[in-house]
Amino acid sequence: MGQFTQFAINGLMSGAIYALIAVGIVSVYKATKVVNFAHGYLIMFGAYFYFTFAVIIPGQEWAPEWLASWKPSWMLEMRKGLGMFSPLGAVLDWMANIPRILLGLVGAVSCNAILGRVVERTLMRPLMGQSVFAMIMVTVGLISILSGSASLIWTADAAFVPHIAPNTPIRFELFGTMIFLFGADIVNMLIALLIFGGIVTMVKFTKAGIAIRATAEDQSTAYSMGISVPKVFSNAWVLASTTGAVAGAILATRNGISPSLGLFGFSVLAIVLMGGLDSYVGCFIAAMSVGVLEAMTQWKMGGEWAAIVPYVAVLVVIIFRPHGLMGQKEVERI
Amino acid sequence: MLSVSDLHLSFGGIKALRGVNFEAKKGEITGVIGPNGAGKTSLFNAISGFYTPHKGRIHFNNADITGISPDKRASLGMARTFQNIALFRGMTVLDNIKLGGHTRLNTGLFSALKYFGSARKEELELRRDIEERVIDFLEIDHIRKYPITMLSYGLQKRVELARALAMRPSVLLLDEPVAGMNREETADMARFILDVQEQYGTTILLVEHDMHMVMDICSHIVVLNFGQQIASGTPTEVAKNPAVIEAYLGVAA
Amino acid sequence: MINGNLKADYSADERILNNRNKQFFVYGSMFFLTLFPVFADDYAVLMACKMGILLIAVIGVNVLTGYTGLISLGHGAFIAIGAYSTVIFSNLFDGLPTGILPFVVVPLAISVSAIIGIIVGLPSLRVKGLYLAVATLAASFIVKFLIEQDLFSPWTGGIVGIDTPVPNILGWELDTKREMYVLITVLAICTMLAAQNLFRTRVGRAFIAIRDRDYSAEILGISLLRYKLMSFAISAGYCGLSGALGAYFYARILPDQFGLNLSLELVAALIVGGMGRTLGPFFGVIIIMLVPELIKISMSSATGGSLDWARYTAPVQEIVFGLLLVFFLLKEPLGINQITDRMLRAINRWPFARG
Amino acid sequence: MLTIENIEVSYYHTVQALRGLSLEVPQGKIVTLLGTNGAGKTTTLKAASNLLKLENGEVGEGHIHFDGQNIKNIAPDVLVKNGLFHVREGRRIFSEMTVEDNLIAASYALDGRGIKVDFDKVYAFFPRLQERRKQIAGYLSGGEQQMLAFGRAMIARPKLILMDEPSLGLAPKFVKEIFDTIKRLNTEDGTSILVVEQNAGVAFSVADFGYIMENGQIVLEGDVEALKNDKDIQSFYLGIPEDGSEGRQSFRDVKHYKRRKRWLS
Amino acid sequence: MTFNRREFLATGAAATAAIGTPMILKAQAKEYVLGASLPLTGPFATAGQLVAPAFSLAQKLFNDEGGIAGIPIRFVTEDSGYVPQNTLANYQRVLATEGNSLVAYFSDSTGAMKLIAPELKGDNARLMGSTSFASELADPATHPYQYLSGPTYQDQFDILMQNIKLAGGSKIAIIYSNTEFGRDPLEHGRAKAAELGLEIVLEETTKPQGADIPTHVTKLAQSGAEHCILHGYVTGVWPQLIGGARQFGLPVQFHGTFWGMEKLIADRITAEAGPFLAGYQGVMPYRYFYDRDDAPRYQQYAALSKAMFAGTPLENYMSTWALQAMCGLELAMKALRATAEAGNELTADNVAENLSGISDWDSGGFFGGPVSMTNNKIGTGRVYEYSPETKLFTPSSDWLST
Repeated sequence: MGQFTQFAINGLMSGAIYALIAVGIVSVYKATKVVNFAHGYLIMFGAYFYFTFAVIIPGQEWAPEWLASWKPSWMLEMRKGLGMFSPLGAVLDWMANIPRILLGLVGAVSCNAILGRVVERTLMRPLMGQSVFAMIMVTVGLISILSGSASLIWTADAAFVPHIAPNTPIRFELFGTMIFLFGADIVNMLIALLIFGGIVTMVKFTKAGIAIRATAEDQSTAYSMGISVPKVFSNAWVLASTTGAVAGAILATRNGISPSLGLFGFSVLAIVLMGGLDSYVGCFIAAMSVGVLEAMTQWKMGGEWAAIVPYVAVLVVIIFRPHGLMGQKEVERI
Repeated sequence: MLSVSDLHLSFGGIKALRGVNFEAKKGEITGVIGPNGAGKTSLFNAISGFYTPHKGRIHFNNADITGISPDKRASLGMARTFQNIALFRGMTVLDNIKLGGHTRLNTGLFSALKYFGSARKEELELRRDIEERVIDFLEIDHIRKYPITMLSYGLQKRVELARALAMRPSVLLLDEPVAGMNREETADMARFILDVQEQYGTTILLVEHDMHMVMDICSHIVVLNFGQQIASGTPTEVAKNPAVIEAYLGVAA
Repeated sequence: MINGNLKADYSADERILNNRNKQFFVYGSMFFLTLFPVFADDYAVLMACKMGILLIAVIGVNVLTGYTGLISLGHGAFIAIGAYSTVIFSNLFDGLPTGILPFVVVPLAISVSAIIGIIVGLPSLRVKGLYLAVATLAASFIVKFLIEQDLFSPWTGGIVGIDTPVPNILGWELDTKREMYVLITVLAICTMLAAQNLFRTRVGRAFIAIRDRDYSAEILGISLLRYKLMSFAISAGYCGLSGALGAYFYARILPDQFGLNLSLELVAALIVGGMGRTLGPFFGVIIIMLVPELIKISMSSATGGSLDWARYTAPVQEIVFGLLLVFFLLKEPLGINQITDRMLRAINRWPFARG
Repeated sequence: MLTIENIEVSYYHTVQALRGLSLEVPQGKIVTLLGTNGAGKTTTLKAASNLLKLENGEVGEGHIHFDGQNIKNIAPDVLVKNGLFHVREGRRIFSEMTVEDNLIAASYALDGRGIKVDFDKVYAFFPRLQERRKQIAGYLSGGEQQMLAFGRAMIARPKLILMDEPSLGLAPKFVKEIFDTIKRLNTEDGTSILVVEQNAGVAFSVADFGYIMENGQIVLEGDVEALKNDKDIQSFYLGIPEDGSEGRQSFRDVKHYKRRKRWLS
Repeated sequence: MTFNRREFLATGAAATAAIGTPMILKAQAKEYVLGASLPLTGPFATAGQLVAPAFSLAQKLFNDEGGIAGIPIRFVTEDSGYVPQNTLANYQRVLATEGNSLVAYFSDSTGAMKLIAPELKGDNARLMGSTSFASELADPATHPYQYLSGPTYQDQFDILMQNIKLAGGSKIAIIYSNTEFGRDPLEHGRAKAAELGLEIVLEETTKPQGADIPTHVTKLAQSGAEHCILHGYVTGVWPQLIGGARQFGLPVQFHGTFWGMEKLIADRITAEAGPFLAGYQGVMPYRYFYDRDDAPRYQQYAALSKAMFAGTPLENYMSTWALQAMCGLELAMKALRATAEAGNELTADNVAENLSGISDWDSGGFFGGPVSMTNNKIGTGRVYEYSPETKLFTPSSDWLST
């Protein structure tokens, strides 16, 4: 039981990050009807931008010293005598990193926003009105472009990035088993859930949300209502790429940074389809259940089996519910 | 020939059909009229098998076909056209019409891959049949190699009729064959429909908004409103029916 | 000059090569392919073999995606199934005379691929477009995963791969690339012709009908169940054949060869070449295989083979691959086939009109 | 108000839909555009509201001026803000949103114009909509959906409304009601209206001026009164027999030779 | 098609005749070519890019020494992206373009070695070294042309486990990447552990990149292992795993194998995340480059590096990975030169025979003493331990042979 709880919590934590990634795919789909196969690669760019602003730039000679490591005297005082991995020590070590973490996040979010806008302008806008197939394949082409560019820009150097939150270990006993949790993971989960909730509220209850929903339902009619559809499109892409940047930063701290981060996009795509492409709630449920299922598989069957959990799950769901758990059924006009 | 009894159909909470009963008599033209949303197209879709009614039965040639799939109904001799033209835009007129012959051919996968032999013979036979029996009949020989997109609306409607005829149907369902045509085009289409009935003795079921045409060429009319059958009878009977006037025609007609 | 296309009977009108240009092009290409191994060097033969193997698979994907309109992003898995079946059956029927083994093994490999194709195709009855794309993607991940599992490694070799047999056709052992070239080219031409034949009959027409408007196909008596699955079976079978040839061509196969990249390459070649066109796969495969090679050669000669620059080659190739795909989708959605058609038409009409 | 001069429109660079079409909508008038399906009526409206690009169509030659301004490079949403509102064929309400949200969506047309959005006016015009304010629009009846479509147009305070087949699919007896509303919009707010119709009879009952189009071209134009008396119009659009006899000719009596003559041309 | 049968047969015969014509004309080579594939991109690009300069260095060094019997050598080095089929394609390309001038090849992964192995037949065979220490390759019967420039991964596991046993450990965990390279010594490791009486309490497989660190660490924590062997990684995953474990204060002793023992990576981690690698141990076949007091060959390399890479970080340090490549090339050159000096053609068979005959070779620094090729490998190594203070790996065992 204790073990179960441990892995359930682990699953929920990764589920929340899946949800954060999924929100980008769903938002872009809702607004533009494009399913972004390359979303994972936007996230990878977010991760690399975070790395650039949180590690590379503070490490430059011209960068002020406090940027790389902010250590006022009172902090050094407190740090003295604490073990390397003591809880307070971890918090203090994190605080020293705050300037570069902030720079990293701001840099990642703004660069990714620009990237999202550029992608939307150059590749997606000409696609308005094209077939589903063309849309899918353009994003598939985008995968190659993004992943190639990433390896051109960031040489494949081993990279380590600072955690967004203090990574204090949390240990407690439950049902006779020791439960281990990372502080940073819990904060990451909260960040992911807050962003997710914020976006859903925005779409449900604001006038901007009405524009998105109207565009989702009928692009050209939305246009003829005076809603600037291109603006909605580009906002959706910016929304996706900025949430992707946060997700990328989190993934970079959690799993290490590498071009293979892009592959996350595919499992999340499976999750999104499982939940129903246009349903935030469905995707949330799917993300959380896949997260938990994956953790359980990891526990019982080992790492490599966990990798195919989202794919098996989506196939099972699609066979019984062709439009996902909560997806809108497309009404066919005959 | 084709009969529908106590047909009920609903989507979610919306009831599209509520107890429709009628029979299309062999060799005659039966019309279905009613305002949009009355369930005419839903009725057609139920007859051709896209929707499964949740109550009621459909009989065709004395066999119950309620549960079988659209393609099986086609091989039993049922053909139809669509309100929004449903031709295959990636093919020429000829290929579109050839598709009408699908159920009559037997070529399987492996002989198709080889092509020589039986498959080739069968294809050439089909081509001859279509040229002589359909293309000539509907006077579309000059456009047989055109892609569909190059044809005018009226011609597209005619090609769709040609495709249905290539199936050699015993019953033909026409969904708004003259919608959006001017009076002259309508007259032409009406003529073709009458010719088909005369020459092949095909049973025809027709949904149409053009009251004049329906009144003129149908021998029996069914009126639907909100999924309910509010009247049925000969054109004159229906035109006088107060319920029909109230719900559909209004005083102006 | 405008060439008259006078036909005396229906059979002449129904031929594939129904005009001079087409005849010239096809016979010319075949002549070239026959002479190719005589003057080409080892490396060119090697590339030609690889192209032939990929071509067969792309023709298969064309049947499914180009003609039937069902999107698959997972056909690499069927190539894997074909390749692994070839190895597994060859090992299984060890006792048979080697000269006839391929005649047993390859049809079996194709059948296994086709059957699994039908299973993977089952969701296509309920889901379309995007959902199908992801379903096939998921299926291909799962197939690759299963091949890698320790559980099946006695047959598949697991993640470390497995050695493949040398094909022996009635005593002719094809142990050089040039000999394989002959086999691959002959099979590639046959499969292309077979695919073209398909579209002269009701089967192929039914596929196109399903692509253009599935409900309207249904009322014409085309069973969606039967034909969608048939399309999946054909395309998977083609990929199975391609995999079998791949297994014979390479001395060893690894699961990694059949990953996502392969599946995407298949679709990309199709898009670049021209979807739903007979020669589309042919043009597409040439571009998809040659362009990276040209980039590599030109980059390495431009930088004098410097190692410092070598690491930029792969990313550039990747970016160009993506750009090609995007370019064709946005600017020339009907692929190179469309460009060649335009050129042919222009030649045909010259000097009267352009376009 | 709206001038269309000699425009050519093609889809996917190949299919030509309009060939040199010109028409004009004067300030404060109702103009009707009649024609059969596939003649290019809807394409004309989409060209005027710049929605063609969304469907791979483009205006090749010719100009369209709205309020004295060439609309070529004006985005559709800006056109709406400038006062040109397009009520699409088949109503095209947002069926998953509530009635109120539908109206709010239309209020985007007022952004940056300094006009306060006035829902009450719509509700006063169509009291039925007020009753159903919180309902999902998809569950409204056909007539109510048409009201909502008009309501959205009113919210946007347009100078010109393009109306695409408002009578489509409504029972004959509702058609009259709808056209009364159109007339009311025109007289009460002074809005110019271009209404595309197949049903010539009702269109003529409210319009000042009419155009007849076939195959992407205008074949006839003039005052409604003049059109009503045109022999061809009477025969093709109003169903009055050519010989001028009382009653209508039955379709059963149409002769073969006539049909052949037409299709051979 | 309008071919008739007779024409068809005639064409076929002509084509077959053309194909059968022997096209390879043996000419005296003006230079010898050594080909190589390196992962300059992809997951192990860091390693590939650190190894690449070694090839320029080797070309200079060996040509300065007179090439192979007076004939100069040239390297053709290409990127593989750590994709075995790319390495195979590179090999086939260089084979097709260079023909008989190609005398040896250096490949870049276990997967590639195994993929190419069956291709090495007849005229297509060349001597082939690699970055891999895969156990299956150390078998002249099945892989006559491929060799290892050190101990197999199995040997490395043996050495580690013996060392763990000596340190009194009993419960071990093995965490490995889900790659061919990661899985290589697994089965052997299980047998060895059983033999030594060590209990394997956790076998965990991870992605080679971007692994789900918290979950893996949790499992490690709950397994109660005292020692943990990390295998199948190069630059990523293993440092994060150790970091995660340290944060929980797990008292686990971590052990690495050759590819996880690079000083540059350990130094970078220390600079980035603190001194948590303290006490990290692992098995290493060669001396570290800074330990060159009694290693004359290393001193030659150092002098050359200083000249060739002045101003770059490579000026004063050669990574262990580059050393592995150098060792492989030294072995290949030794065999090639011996063959040429004996007046034999440089066919794969001749060279391989000379290679397997290498015994009591004084490598001039790589190994503790003279070594011999047995089963196409050199089964020796020792355990080193990292210290974040000195930033050096220092020996914690003697040279061990298997």
